Amino acid sequence: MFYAVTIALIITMALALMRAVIGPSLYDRVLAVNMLGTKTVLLLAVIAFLFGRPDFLDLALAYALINFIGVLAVLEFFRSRAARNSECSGEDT
Amino acid sequence: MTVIFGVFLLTLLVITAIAIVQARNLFVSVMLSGIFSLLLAANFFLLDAADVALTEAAIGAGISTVLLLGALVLTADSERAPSTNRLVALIVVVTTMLVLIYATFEKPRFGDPFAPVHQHVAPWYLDKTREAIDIPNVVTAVLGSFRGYDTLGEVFVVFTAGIGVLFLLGARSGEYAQQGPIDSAQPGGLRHYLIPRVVGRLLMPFILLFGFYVQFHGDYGPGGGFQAGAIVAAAVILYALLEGEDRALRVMPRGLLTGLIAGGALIYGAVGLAGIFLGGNFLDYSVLSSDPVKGQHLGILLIEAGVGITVTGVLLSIFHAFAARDKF
Amino acid sequence: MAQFLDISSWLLLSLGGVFVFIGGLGALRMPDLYTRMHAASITDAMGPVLIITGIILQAGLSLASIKLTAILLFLLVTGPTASNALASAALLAGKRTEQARPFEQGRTE
Amino acid sequence: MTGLYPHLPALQVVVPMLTAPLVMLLRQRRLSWAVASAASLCAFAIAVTLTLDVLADREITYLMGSWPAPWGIELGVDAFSALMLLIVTGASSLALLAGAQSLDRDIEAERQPLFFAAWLLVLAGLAGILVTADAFNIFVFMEISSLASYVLVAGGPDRRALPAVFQYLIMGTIGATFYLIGVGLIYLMTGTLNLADMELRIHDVADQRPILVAAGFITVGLALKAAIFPLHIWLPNAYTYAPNVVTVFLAACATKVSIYILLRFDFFVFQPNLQGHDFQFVYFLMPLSLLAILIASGVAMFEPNLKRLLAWSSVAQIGYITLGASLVSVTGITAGLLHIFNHALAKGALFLAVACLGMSVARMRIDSIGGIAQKMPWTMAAFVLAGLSLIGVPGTAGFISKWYLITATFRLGSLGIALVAVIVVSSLMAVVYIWRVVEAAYFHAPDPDSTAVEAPLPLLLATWGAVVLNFYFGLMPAIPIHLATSAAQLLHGHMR
Amino acid sequence: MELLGLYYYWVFAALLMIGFYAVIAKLNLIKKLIGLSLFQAAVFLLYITMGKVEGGTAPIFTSDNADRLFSNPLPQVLILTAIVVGISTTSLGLGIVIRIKEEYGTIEENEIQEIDRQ
Repeated sequence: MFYAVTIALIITMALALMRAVIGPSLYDRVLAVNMLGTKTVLLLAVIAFLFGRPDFLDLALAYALINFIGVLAVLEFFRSRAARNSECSGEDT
Repeated sequence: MTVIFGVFLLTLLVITAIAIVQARNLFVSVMLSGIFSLLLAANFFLLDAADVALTEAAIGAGISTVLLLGALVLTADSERAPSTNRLVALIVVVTTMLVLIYATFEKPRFGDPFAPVHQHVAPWYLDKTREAIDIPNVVTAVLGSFRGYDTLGEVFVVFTAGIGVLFLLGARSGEYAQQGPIDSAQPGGLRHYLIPRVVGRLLMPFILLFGFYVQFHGDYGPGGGFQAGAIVAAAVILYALLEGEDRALRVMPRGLLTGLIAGGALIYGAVGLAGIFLGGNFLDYSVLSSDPVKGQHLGILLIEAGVGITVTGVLLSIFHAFAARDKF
Repeated sequence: MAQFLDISSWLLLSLGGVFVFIGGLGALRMPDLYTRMHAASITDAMGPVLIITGIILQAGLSLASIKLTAILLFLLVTGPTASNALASAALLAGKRTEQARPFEQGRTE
Repeated sequence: MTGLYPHLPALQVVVPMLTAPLVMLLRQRRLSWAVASAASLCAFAIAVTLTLDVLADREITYLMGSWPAPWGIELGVDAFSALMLLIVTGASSLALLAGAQSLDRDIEAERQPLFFAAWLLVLAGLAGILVTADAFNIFVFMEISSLASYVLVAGGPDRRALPAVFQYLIMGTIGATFYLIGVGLIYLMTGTLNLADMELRIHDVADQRPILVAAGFITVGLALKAAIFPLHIWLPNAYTYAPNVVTVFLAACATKVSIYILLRFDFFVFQPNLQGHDFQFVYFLMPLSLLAILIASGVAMFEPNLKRLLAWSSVAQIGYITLGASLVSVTGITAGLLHIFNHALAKGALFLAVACLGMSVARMRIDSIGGIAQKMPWTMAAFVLAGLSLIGVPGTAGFISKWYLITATFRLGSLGIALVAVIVVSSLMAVVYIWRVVEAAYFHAPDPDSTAVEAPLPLLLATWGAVVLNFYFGLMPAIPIHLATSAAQLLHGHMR
Repeated sequence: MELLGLYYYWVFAALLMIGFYAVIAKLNLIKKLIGLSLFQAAVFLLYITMGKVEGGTAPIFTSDNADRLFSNPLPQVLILTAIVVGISTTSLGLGIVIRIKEEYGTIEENEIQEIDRQ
């Protein structure tokens, strides 16, 4: 059953990656990155059990943390960029 | 079954890499390279490298993304010119690739326990760690003690990067500096986003706690100075993102950060020199205590602390150095 | 009892897998940013809850379950926060849903 | 002192390395300069002690952390590394002692402590490469020295230093990563990282294809770092725009240390074990060396910028060094190693003279130093004498290594004659490009509103010290020849 | 299993080349740095791949795995070092790029050369 969940997670990661690659807007990509990060956390948690090494759950926690900070950093990026050039085009060309 | 996971993740990795290079928008490249690091780390995890996975996630996906974004704010959003000399590049690249593939056919089988890599030096580490150092995490034992000199070098690589960025961006000369005074009135940070601020404040102590856990639990599980340093730095960066640079600098002023950079490196060096003065060789921890195994424990604890301190100091200094440039 | 735990854990895990997959599909297929965000938040909220609870049932009472609980709480707090921040950032930057602006569909932003 | 004596190989690296954080914390620029100079001199003293030990045929090895060799990291000093240690620490000390005023012109006071810390790290990194006997450890210290030297070069006053240093960084990192791939492949096949252990174990590897590819990657990677033609494109810009004193230091030793690793790997690890590797080595290296000598000298003849002219000359001189090594004979290798030493002396003296000029002349164009010899007679005299050594006039250090090189090439028969012809032609080219500078400085009309004055005393003293050394080692070359010969025998002795 | 082993090596080769291509062909300096970090990441994968032992587990002892096969700790240690070296190089490179932008107003290599030529 762990296998089934893992496969579902990996496929979802692939879908999220597709979203991140095709965009179209920057926000879509941030969304995809966030989603992919969450899925990776779950994947790690499941695999830690699959391998019988529950002591590796620390990793999953670290990933969750990094993911959160990453998203906030991106938002701060939007803000300071908007502050720098007053017209902010949030779109990909 | 894990084989299939591995193949799948590797394929995703290659797709991401191609997308990173293809994207003309630099911001997209940076986001995708964050994904790349996460996927790479997941691969490392599948390959039994828990410590490396943690490091890659904390440093590659976390810190590296933040620094790249910080640099993007200051430079440009997207590539302007198309790539040139594509043909030359392709020829060089394809040649190298063919050479590499030529080499792969005779490599030992993947995962072969009888490959020379696993026969010669590595078993000794596994045995000796139990016997002479007696900590569960062999990676930490090798990193801290058997190859402690490499790690000392590594700390100094980080240290060099730190002073390098401080040196480069500490420059106020040239025409650029005259363009405008520092605008300290601008609040900065994600002040308008109420919810992230509240949640971030709530989480901050836990993140710091987790950082210290990774630092001191490194002997027993995945973790150690580098990872902990990166996580603690990430926590402070989170604070800076939410509350603005100035507040973060008030909590950890530049002088303190400089002290951390130098202090951590000096702690590591001092432990090494203590080995000499107590009658052993450089970086010999066994002489630090009457019981050699205790001495090793103490030595690894101290040098990991040194590593963590320097890494925190350097990463934060670089972050602030980038952010301070923004105010010009 | 053990069997009951097993069955319910499997149930939770498979349900989690299904939710995650549906959310992923939605994030890919939905027409505009906000609907995609809606789909993604299914995976961000329901996925962790179901999957991690499923694992906890497997792990029983141990240090691992405590860590898992920590991860779950962390994800539950940060996931929606990130979504919220993202949505408000997008809104502030002037992005609207497709339906709200039927006449401007062709305009590139 | 006797207590520390067995720890000298470690201290050689640790002293400058641990002084760096201290220097960084010092706020006062003169103080940080003094501490950095003291540390550098201390490293030089250690290098001299180690060299004396090597000359007395004592074997010097050191176990880091007391762990036995293939598992822990081993340090070792032999004739080859002793020779290189002398060059590196000597060049660093000389340049630091001489350079305080020159650096004041290029770098603001509050950034100087950071600069000196980076300087010490370059020194520590290079010394670390030279004393270690572990392939991965070489990578770590290579990165320390490279990162720190990027910092030093970026301290240049001209903004063009920045793109130059960026290119240097990209190419240096590619080189280091190639090296890492090569080491990884060897590790994959042998399971060890210790160089001596590798030498033994590669022999037993049944299939040599990965080793061959590894040899290729290591050679190309290090050739990038050593600026071996045609991978030299980062070097002229980096040397031109770096602060003058930094150029003295880097030109004297940075690329040579990469050549050191290259030779050590090729002769210790690959030559004994790879069939026909000596032929591959020769066919790879010799044409490149010849091209380097001819093309780089040719470019130098037409280069308007003085520093860039000397940088191109460095590319050519690296060609001599690799040419000597590519002969794969004891005399040839001796010639190459001697030339490392002598070129460091000559180029160090020349760049010191340039640093003297830099005190009065902002732009180092040859047409802007017209008649400067009237204003700065001592500087230009030193430049001329050091130039003679670069050309290889008898009585100077440069002559000795060229003589050895010619002796070695003559043994190759008709090919040897051609090689000698190349050496002679390129020496004539060296005459031309040195003459261009001399002509401008002595025979052009001086700029009437030039405010040039003679360089400050420490700088001038150091320059003349280097010049005197050029003549000393040209007339009494026993020590470098002894070291180079025993190093060459060591390298050659590893061949089967 | 045979093919998978080769697949790992080929992915290493592919990543290396993608990164290398970006470093050579791209003119944008930040893009070059990103390419450089891909290039280094490929090498990390090479090392970690060679450290894996089939049926092994991570080299961290717990109370109940004393009799298990462990993967090789040494490549992991080396790569820990290499990752840190990588981020150091990247951040120093970014520092240089920021200074270049300040001095030249652009981070495109060809434009910088254009400005220098004047």
